Amino acid sequence: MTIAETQQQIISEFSLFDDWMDKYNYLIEMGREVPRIDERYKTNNHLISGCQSRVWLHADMRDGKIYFTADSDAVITKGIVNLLIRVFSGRMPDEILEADTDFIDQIGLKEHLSPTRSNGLVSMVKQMKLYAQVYKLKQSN
Amino acid sequence: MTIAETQQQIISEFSLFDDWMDKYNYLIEMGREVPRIDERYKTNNHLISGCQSRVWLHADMRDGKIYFTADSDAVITKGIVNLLIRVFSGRMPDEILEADTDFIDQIGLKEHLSPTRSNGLVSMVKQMKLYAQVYKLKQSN
Amino acid sequence: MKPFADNEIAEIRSHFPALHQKVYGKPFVYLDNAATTQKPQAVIDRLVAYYSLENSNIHRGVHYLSQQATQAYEDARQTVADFINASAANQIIFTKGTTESVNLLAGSLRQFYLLEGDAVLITGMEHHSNLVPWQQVCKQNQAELLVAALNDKGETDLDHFAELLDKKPKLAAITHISNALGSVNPVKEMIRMAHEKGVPVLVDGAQAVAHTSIDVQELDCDFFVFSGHKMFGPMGIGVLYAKAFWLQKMPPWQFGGEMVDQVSFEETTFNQLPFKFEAGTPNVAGVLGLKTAIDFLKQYDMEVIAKHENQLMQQALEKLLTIPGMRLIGEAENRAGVISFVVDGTHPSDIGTLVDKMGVAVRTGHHCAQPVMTRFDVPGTVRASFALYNSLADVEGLFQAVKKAVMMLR
Amino acid sequence: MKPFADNEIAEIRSHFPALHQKVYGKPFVYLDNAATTQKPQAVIDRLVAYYSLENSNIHRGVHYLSQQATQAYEDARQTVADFINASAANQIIFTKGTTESVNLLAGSLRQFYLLEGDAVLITGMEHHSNLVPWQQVCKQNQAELLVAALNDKGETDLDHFAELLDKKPKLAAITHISNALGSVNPVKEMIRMAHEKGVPVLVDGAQAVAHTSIDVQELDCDFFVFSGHKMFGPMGIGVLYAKAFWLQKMPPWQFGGEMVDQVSFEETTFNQLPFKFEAGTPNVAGVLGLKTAIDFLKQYDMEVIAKHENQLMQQALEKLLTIPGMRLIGEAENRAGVISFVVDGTHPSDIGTLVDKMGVAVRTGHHCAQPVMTRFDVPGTVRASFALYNSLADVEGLFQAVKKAVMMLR
Ligand SMILES: Cc1ncc(COP(=O)(O)O)c(C=O)c1O
Ligand SMILES: Cc1ncc(COP(=O)(O)O)c(C=O)c1O
Repeated sequence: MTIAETQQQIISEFSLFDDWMDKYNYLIEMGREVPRIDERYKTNNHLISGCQSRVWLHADMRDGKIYFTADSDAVITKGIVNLLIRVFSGRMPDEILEADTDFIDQIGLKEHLSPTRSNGLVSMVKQMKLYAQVYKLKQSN
Repeated sequence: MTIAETQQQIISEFSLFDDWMDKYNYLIEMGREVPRIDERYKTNNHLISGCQSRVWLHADMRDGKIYFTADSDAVITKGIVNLLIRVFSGRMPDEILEADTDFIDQIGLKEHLSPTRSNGLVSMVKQMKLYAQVYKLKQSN
Repeated sequence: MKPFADNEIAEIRSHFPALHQKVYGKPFVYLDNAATTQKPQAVIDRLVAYYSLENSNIHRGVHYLSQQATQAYEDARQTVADFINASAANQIIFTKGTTESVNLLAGSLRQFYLLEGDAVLITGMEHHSNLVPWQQVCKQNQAELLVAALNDKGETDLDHFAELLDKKPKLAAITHISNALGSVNPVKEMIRMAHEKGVPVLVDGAQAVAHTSIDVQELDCDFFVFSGHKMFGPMGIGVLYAKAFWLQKMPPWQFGGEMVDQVSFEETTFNQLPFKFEAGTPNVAGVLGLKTAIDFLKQYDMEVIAKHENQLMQQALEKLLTIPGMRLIGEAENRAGVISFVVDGTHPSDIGTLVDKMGVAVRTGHHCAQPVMTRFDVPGTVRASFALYNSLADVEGLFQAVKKAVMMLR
Repeated sequence: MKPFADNEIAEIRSHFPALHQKVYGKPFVYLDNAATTQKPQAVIDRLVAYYSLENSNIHRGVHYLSQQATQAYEDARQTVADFINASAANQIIFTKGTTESVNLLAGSLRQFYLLEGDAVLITGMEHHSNLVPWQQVCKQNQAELLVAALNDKGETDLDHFAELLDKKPKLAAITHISNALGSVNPVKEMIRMAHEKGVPVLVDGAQAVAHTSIDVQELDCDFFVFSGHKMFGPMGIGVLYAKAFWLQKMPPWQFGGEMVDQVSFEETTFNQLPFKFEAGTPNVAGVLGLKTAIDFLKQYDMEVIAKHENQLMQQALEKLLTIPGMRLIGEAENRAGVISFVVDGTHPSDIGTLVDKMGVAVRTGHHCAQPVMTRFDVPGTVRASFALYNSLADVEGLFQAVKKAVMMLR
């Protein structure tokens, strides 16, 4: 599945819910899911600052693709973290660089990705793009 | 005439004017009148600060009475200065200490004696009272 | 003294347009009053009247609007002085808020009073705004920051406070009411203790002014600071009160505008009090709005307000404590305005997010008091904070929302 | 480009409720715009809407109102950035006004940049707010204040300015437009001259923003400051723009609230830009009002506004100069917004008092620029200052009132 297809899939999953409770219950469920980040990466080095809740992000390159793992101490944040990982992990750098996060908006969670919300998610997306940039440079060397 | 009588006289003089122009013309006229202050007292020592216009005040004690002379560089301010001198000069310290300046209010010039107007007149009245206080103390010694 | 009756609360609420809206289609429950309070219609109307017909720059203007605005501005200063029972209006300095008031004080004292080898004493429950300015002054001037510890209830340890006073700090800066814990410091007693050792005291009244009546002369504090926006006034306006002795000694901190007397390129002499400390065009509208807020507040008895709020807090506590895993952060004997809590197995920000969806506005996070969070070893708390217009329905709304959120999260 | 037609002026005036009142029963002629401008209805309405339904503390709040207010606040920052063509919104720091902006800059630069033996260069026409802060920093840090002289027309002597630049000041702080003389400094040229010598430049734009369009990138100024209340916005809000390079280097000046990242009693790390410089609860209402003022202003073409105002000034000058003894203070080739004058044999304050009685609001005094008064050897001036809503009728009202006042006084 391409990034766009995965995003579309998420959108249709969320379209099943007609009230906020079901949506958040689903989000919370996803927040409880693996893949968690390897505990040894839950250090300040991998911490993305965001003062309400904390997000840790780790990236690995295998066969030209970038694999992300992440965690958060807040479960709703983590639900969104996992959505982002589902979309962006296992992709090639260029795919990641070209993708946007409009699907978050379309499933009605826009406020969580607002630069004014200090939950670290905006920084996480930035960080994922940065990783993609760096790995891309590495490849071309 | 007592202070009260002089004030009453000023009030009736002003009651003749039914528009502001006549009143201010009269004030300006008075602003041109002597008694001016002796030039040698127009120094920073006798200056009452007030940043829009400046007021100089000098006091003398003779036969138990205080005589004020004053000047201002603005003619309207000086008109009011002269009214104040007419009321307060040649009085005994106690008379000055007891008197108020409500007549300024009654002739419709209250704003000029507002603490928020930086023309030095409020400070001038304070200074006149201070002189009265000081001379009174001197007498009782 | 009885708390407000239901119809009285309804009357009070009718003055606050913001309370009558729906959020996500649900009745709006506003319990973020420690962050900022809503504004009564009278305050809004005052701003409208000012900007529609009275707007002018003040002082030194001879024209009509300028005179009127100057008069209104200085009248408001008197109202503020009366409100905290300052002995003279020129002891009231208008700032943009508590934070600026503290920074003004720190910025002035560092020039002549807080010097190398000196110390400043604070408590462990200070808001960053009454902590970081002192910490930074101490750092810049090689002075020491002393911190009176909190006990497990979130009260200042008075023995420790006394011990630190023996180190002869040059200033004690203490909050009246903690915005993170709700603890009420025994400020009068603490001021007495400090004065016995010759230590002047700044009281941070940001959380106090809407909940308790203030008498700076009775407290005998040397400095008192607060914000208009936390007591039903507009944003962008605050107050620094100081004893005359201090204001006379203190050099100005900001420069420009009407705070000068004579200016040449070589030298500047400064204006008299209070203008010496008010640089630049003042926020006239803010000051007039603050006066209106005080006039509004004065219609009610502060003791009744306090009773009412305490009753609500009591009711909220009783209900919330029925939720399994509920843990209060801050259990001072004497508290006001604020309930702070965490629920085991949940993150405060998750609770905040979910109760918001149910129309309940609480604050989550460290409440600008990170050392308090460190002290109680929590990543943050959920904080519900009360004002005179809150009702039992708000308490019920809070309880139901938190209960549901916790259910969803566990 | 033609100036506004009469019907356009009528349309513009219809937005400003304050202009439609009577003062002493006479039509109100407001010519004190350099002190503060009147507010369009849209700005007043914005404040009402905010305080009625949107009021909240911002940043870090997860509840609905707080999110909305935060968003609106940050949108306004972008609007301001666009207004002066800053390359990024985080180069816009909100302050309470020009004076605080300059003090922030001075308070930050004095910590690491303006040190013993350094110099700061200003011009002879600076407002106290862009003079006294630098004078005091120089005094505190044993640096030197250099002053570029004014010629008899009230223009900066550019040769002298160049000479002083050779002394390698660490900063040049120059006003764009003089509030006392109306002189427009050739800021772009002066910035170029300064940069050639490696001297960064602060432009005081307080009098510029309502009269001319600003492009900080084209000017290439390092710092730019202005006040909301002088450009149809609310009081208590202002802006400091700086190049990113400087903002990154500059330490914060006020402490507390959201300007921190991590706080312990031992140490504090600071938040990212622009928050590092915004201590305490921001004046959200003020910021939103400023945005609305900018949106209002953007409906018009700045060049048309300038043409209109210049035409009015020209007409006023022609009329006023027919009054015997009329003496202009400030006759720069390039001027904007302001006419300053004295009339031989009269005192400015007397003229101000009398024209006020005729419903005409002008300012008299030293206009917070005492050195300018000293330079031209006058106790003060009468100043008429213009805004886009002034009309030919205002000019006529001014002329008739001054003529009558002078008649009465002589
Ligand atoms: C040129 C100039 N600079 C600075 C200021 C100070 O602005 P504010 O009083 O809004 O801080 C003014 C306004 O009086 C001004 O005209
Ligand atoms: C106890 C306390 N002190 C200081 C402040 C700072 O007030 P402001 O943000 O209005 O400057 C606050 C408000 O957050 C507070 O609660």
